[in-house]
Amino acid sequence: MEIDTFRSETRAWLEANCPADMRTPMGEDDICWGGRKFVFRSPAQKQWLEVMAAKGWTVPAWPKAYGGGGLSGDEQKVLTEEMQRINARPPLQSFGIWMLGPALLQFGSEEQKRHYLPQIARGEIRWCQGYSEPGAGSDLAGLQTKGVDTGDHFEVTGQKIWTSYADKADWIFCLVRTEPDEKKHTGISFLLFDMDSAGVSTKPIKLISGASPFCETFFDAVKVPKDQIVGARGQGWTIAKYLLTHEREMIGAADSALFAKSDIAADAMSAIGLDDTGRLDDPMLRAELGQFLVDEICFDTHLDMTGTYMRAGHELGARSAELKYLGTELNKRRQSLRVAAGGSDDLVWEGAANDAGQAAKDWLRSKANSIEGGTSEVMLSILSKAVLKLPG
Amino acid sequence: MEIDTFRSETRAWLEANCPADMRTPMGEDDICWGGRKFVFRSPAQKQWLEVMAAKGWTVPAWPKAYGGGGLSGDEQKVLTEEMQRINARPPLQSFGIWMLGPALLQFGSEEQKRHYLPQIARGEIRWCQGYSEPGAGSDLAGLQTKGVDTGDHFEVTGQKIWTSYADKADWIFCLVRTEPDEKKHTGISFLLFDMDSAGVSTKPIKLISGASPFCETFFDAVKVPKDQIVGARGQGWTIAKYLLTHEREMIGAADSALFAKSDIAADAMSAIGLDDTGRLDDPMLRAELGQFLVDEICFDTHLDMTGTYMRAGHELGARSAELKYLGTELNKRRQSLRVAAGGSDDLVWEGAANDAGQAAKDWLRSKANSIEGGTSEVMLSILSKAVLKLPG
Amino acid sequence: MRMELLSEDQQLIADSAAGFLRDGHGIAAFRALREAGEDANSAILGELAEMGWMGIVLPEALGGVGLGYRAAGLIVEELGRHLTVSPFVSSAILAGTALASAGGDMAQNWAPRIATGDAVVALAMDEAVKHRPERIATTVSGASGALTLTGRKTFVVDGGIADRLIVTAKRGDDLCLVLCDPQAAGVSRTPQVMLDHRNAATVIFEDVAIAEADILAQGATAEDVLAKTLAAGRAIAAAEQLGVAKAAAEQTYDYLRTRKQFGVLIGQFQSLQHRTADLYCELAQVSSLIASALNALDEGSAEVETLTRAAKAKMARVGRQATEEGVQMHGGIGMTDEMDLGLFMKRDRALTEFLGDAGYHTEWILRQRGI
Amino acid sequence: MRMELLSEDQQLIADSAAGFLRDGHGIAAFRALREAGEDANSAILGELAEMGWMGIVLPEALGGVGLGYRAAGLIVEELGRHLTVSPFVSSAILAGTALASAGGDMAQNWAPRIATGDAVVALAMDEAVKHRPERIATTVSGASGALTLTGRKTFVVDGGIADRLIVTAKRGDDLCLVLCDPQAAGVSRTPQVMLDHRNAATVIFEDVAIAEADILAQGATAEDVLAKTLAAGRAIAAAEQLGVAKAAAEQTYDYLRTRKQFGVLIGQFQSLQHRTADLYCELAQVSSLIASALNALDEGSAEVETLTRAAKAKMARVGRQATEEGVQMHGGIGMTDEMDLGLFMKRDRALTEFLGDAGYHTEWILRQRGI
Repeated sequence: MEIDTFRSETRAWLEANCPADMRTPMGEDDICWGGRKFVFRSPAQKQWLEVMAAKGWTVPAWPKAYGGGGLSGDEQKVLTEEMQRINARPPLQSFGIWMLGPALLQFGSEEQKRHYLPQIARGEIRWCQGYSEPGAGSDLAGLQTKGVDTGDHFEVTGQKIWTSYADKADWIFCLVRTEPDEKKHTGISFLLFDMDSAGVSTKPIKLISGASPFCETFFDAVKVPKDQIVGARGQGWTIAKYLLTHEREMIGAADSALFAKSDIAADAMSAIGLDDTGRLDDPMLRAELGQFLVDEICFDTHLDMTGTYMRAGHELGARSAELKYLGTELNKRRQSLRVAAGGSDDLVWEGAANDAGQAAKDWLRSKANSIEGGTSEVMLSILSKAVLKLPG
Repeated sequence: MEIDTFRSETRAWLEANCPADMRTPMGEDDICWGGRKFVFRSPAQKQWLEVMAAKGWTVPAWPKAYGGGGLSGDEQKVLTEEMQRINARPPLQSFGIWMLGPALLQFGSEEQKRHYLPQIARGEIRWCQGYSEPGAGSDLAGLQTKGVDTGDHFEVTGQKIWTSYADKADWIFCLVRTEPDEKKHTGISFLLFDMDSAGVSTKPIKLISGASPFCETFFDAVKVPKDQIVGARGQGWTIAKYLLTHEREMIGAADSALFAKSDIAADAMSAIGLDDTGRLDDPMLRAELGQFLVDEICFDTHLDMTGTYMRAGHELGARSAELKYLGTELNKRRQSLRVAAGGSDDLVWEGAANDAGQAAKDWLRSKANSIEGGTSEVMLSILSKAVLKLPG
Repeated sequence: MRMELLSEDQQLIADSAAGFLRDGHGIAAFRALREAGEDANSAILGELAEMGWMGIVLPEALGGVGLGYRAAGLIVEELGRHLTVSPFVSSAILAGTALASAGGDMAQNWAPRIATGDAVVALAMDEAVKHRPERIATTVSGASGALTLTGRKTFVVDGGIADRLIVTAKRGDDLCLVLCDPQAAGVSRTPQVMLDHRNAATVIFEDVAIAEADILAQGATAEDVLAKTLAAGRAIAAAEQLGVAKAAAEQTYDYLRTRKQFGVLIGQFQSLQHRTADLYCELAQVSSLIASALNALDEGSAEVETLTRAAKAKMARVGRQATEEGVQMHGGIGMTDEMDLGLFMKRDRALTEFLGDAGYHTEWILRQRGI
Repeated sequence: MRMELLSEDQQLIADSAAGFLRDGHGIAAFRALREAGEDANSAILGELAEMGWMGIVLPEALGGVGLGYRAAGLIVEELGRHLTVSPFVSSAILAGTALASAGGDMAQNWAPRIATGDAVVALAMDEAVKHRPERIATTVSGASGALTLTGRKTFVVDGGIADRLIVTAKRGDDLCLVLCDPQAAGVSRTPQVMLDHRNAATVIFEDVAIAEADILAQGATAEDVLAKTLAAGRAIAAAEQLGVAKAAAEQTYDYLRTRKQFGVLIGQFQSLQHRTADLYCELAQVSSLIASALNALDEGSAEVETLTRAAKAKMARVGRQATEEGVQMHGGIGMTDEMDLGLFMKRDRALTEFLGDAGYHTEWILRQRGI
């Protein structure tokens, strides 16, 4: 069978090309985000990105013409499995891969695809996403940032919020109201521009976890050449909706880059110990953990089956909201259980013994899971209307 | 202190007058509902009703002029405690006591009070409540049953549903649309009439528990004399709302007549047994039971504190919805835990060994708790608007 | 709802099951049986056998069609949806799996009769009010040639109509699976009607004479056979409960789309929308879990125990959610016997208890994780 | 919200506490302390003492005002609402209760100093990551006249700033409460900043020389004193957590009334209305439970243990609900450090762990019921 050949070749290639340092567990600081400002943590990290990018395996599903690997669904699964087998780290992670890429593949011109996609694949340009605005929140279609048509370019003025790593990104893909006379949903365009453009500034937002992964981003008469629009004028909402679906799948899928998926059962046992019957010496916590474990097994099988479904060429559509909802609510429970198991040790902030309070920080961070990328409430409303066809 | 005198006198009187047979645990069939059709289960039951009614203690809070005991809040509490002390059964229970009485006391004419209240207090007339209609459900104000003004009486035509024990009641208090030209809420009147009137018929509704405590009730041109209206024409909605508050307090308060408050912990232990550490040999069920017990303790203190608050002369108002919601949701959990503890024994329907499947029947019955007297959803909506002042 | 890719064969089975049951074996039929006080529905057995369903998991060598557990799951989900009364789970799945796994003469004798519907075989394992199949007080004792079976079994589903019982017992420290004729001297059974209008029996064995040949399996083999049998039964029971829950949910979705209250469709109320959507998500993910458990049985995967138990545990919670939300969202009418919701709620309750509830299986998973 | 009838004295205390804390000791003050890296807020102690709060539960004979636990609960609820940092719970309540219950010379020496704010005394009892005060590895050993204290205590709230520590230890099989000077030779303490920006210390005792006179109570007396102390601490901690939860809930109600999304006020969304109303009901009933627990302490009722533990257990769940719903309903803005919700969430978390979480106390109630 061809797929077996692919597997053995992949295994051999990974064996030969994945540096030993790239086969160890990865902390949040070890993620390779790429981009003009990125500083590699080690030569191995740089080398791993380069060899994978050369094979197109930073984006294995994308066509080869755009810097991708051109792999089939089954081949992608094999690649994932073989990488997991040797604990190979992902060579590159980025919003370009997760979001802009899919949007360009679907809506971009051939020229745009050939220009932007390979830059993403090679980790040369780091992208951020300019969607939410202060005062809009979940109501994306109500956005106010305007792009005034001045002939050869749009002049963009306004403010975005929750722009992930805007202070570290090179370019932004951004929703801008370019057709002021159109209705809410049809007046928005999808623009791309350089964060080094004149008139762009960013300000990090401090979160309750102490971290600042998000920014407020300000645009003051930023000039955006007209060929940097994706799709047609006024098509921005359509593209954004398509992209939100991708984002939801990604957040729901909850890969290790987003959620610290520690072994809570083992953590609890080492922190709390067992009683005379060999059970965790905290019966109520144990019961809560039991319910969580069953739900985790359940969600994992669902995710797995959904992956197979999508690799067979099906679209999830509105049902991506289902994964987003289930996955993020589950992760909130995971992180709550983790700090409960850690007890007073995990209350210490920046402690030496508790990995600088990482569990508490992950717990606080997790509260945003059911807000970012569409709140749980928005997901449930989508499902009730688009899937269950309940009346508006 | 005067209250101590009252206590000792009450204790002595109860000791002398409460028959021994009326000091034993009471099953559902042992309730004394009174009324023209009621058949006493024993001479003791009849005697107990008569002596208590003579003292006005079937309705201790009502004024003596209307057949009540005229007791103060503190005295009522003492009477309750002294009755509980000797396990004395309630001498009489009825919708007349719980609902019509409070409505008449608030809205009735002096003549009506002197006529109807003593009949209720002595258990001579059993009342039922005609509120809900098919197609209206929670939307009481949308009711259709009409009362046409024909000069000296109203001619009532329409259909009610969920009329508790309509087939056993003597009279009905009933919401009827008498002012067809008024708005939804202001066209309704509160009428009283005899269930033996020409044109009244009832049909029991079979529930999933197998029991039929409710009826559909049909009115075909029933003649109701005009002096059998409580309050003014069109005031029915105001009276109904007042009464619903009383009903909610009653259902929330969950006295033993409504909810079988068995000792689930003891039941579970005898059905399942203990493990080597002395814990219930079913850790997950035990954990659920633990959460329930904490919530039960909590609700009991809240109910107790609310009782003190009301006896001090405060009105609960919309907050009766809080008791109704918490009390009924708690009872649903109680009954679910009870059947879970009973395991396969409690699956047997009409079994000899399991009290004719009583646990399963109570469990099924409890599902109606959060529907009858206003659904949990309606309660939460009331609270969000009337108490939290959230926007409409 | 289903995220799973079904094979053509599987899709065919699912469709034909839905069609067959809709036409004449639906909830109306269940109500008719109940009115008639008939809890065996013996008429259906021949039809199920004819379609090959009673031999669905049996290999051809034992008279079956060998289509496996995933296919059986598709059938039983429809049985659940239509509340169809039949000995499918007890005889075709539990006894079928036990006989096929044990092999030998007994399997040769009885499995083909199960497949043809000529015999119903039931599993007698529970002894207490909660499912604890590992705790067995029933014994096989005496010298070879003079063996007797003694004990008491409860909640023997279809035990009242079975031609043979597979009884779990201890012979010294060894587990035994004994094939026992309920007509034999010393056996007394008390059939009982359950709240879901199914038949289950309490069976007492008093010094019942058995032969060595009646012992289907013993010791480690018996442990394996029983584990396989229970795993299969649990995944299949979960699939049946899924059918019940889906039917309850679909009636509720429909009600929300059509019922008016306060002048609007109740499906317009956002709090009901969100709760319904949550239920939908839970049903979707438990569908995947149950399918994975059944696939694991067919593949003989190492994950069989974990997945079948997780499926049974999770389905108990989702089934309760589906039926409780159904009744609550229907309001008073949902409490009446006239509506199907109460029937779903009762069936759901019985299926939760059958072969272990959420707590029992969650406990196992906790133990497996070493805590 | 409160269904309880307060006495005139109690209402006076509640009002004056709210006023005092609003004016200069509110959340702005907390943020300023945090910016300054100051976790002791030593400035407030004198003010609290002056108002009589540090001696609120101490009898007049010990320099207190003897207003009791219900009054203390009204104060601490306001401390919770305003996130005020102070040694009120550790010193006035825990140490105050321990000293007053134990009586004797130590109480005469130290209780008045607690009341005047001249000394802070903290309780050192936890040894593991979860609160299990009954499991003590710390020992008092040696012959009378040459006694030493050895062990390790964690999560000693205000342990870093305390002038004395009341340490739980075992002397043979006897429980001992030892009053120990943290400056003594052999004591080393590591103060730590917690996620709620409170001070807690890990304290190690290595052969610390103590006198018989340092033993506040021993044996059955010590058991009684500790039980009383913990019961009081739990009810008071629950009352503080109630204040935190109410503040979070009130900010959320306000947000729902004023924030627009999709062109409407978000408080118009029914699913948020229902969840908010549920939260309101939970806060209302847990208020009654906490008040009952505090009243029971004042009355010396037999229900003290049950009510204080139930209050701590229930409040942990309601507190979590209030802060989580607050963040979720605020959306992204609720996750920012600029808003108070994150501060409430962190404080709520720490209070849940302090003196035993919901699981620990629920377990006790289960045991008490014999299961």
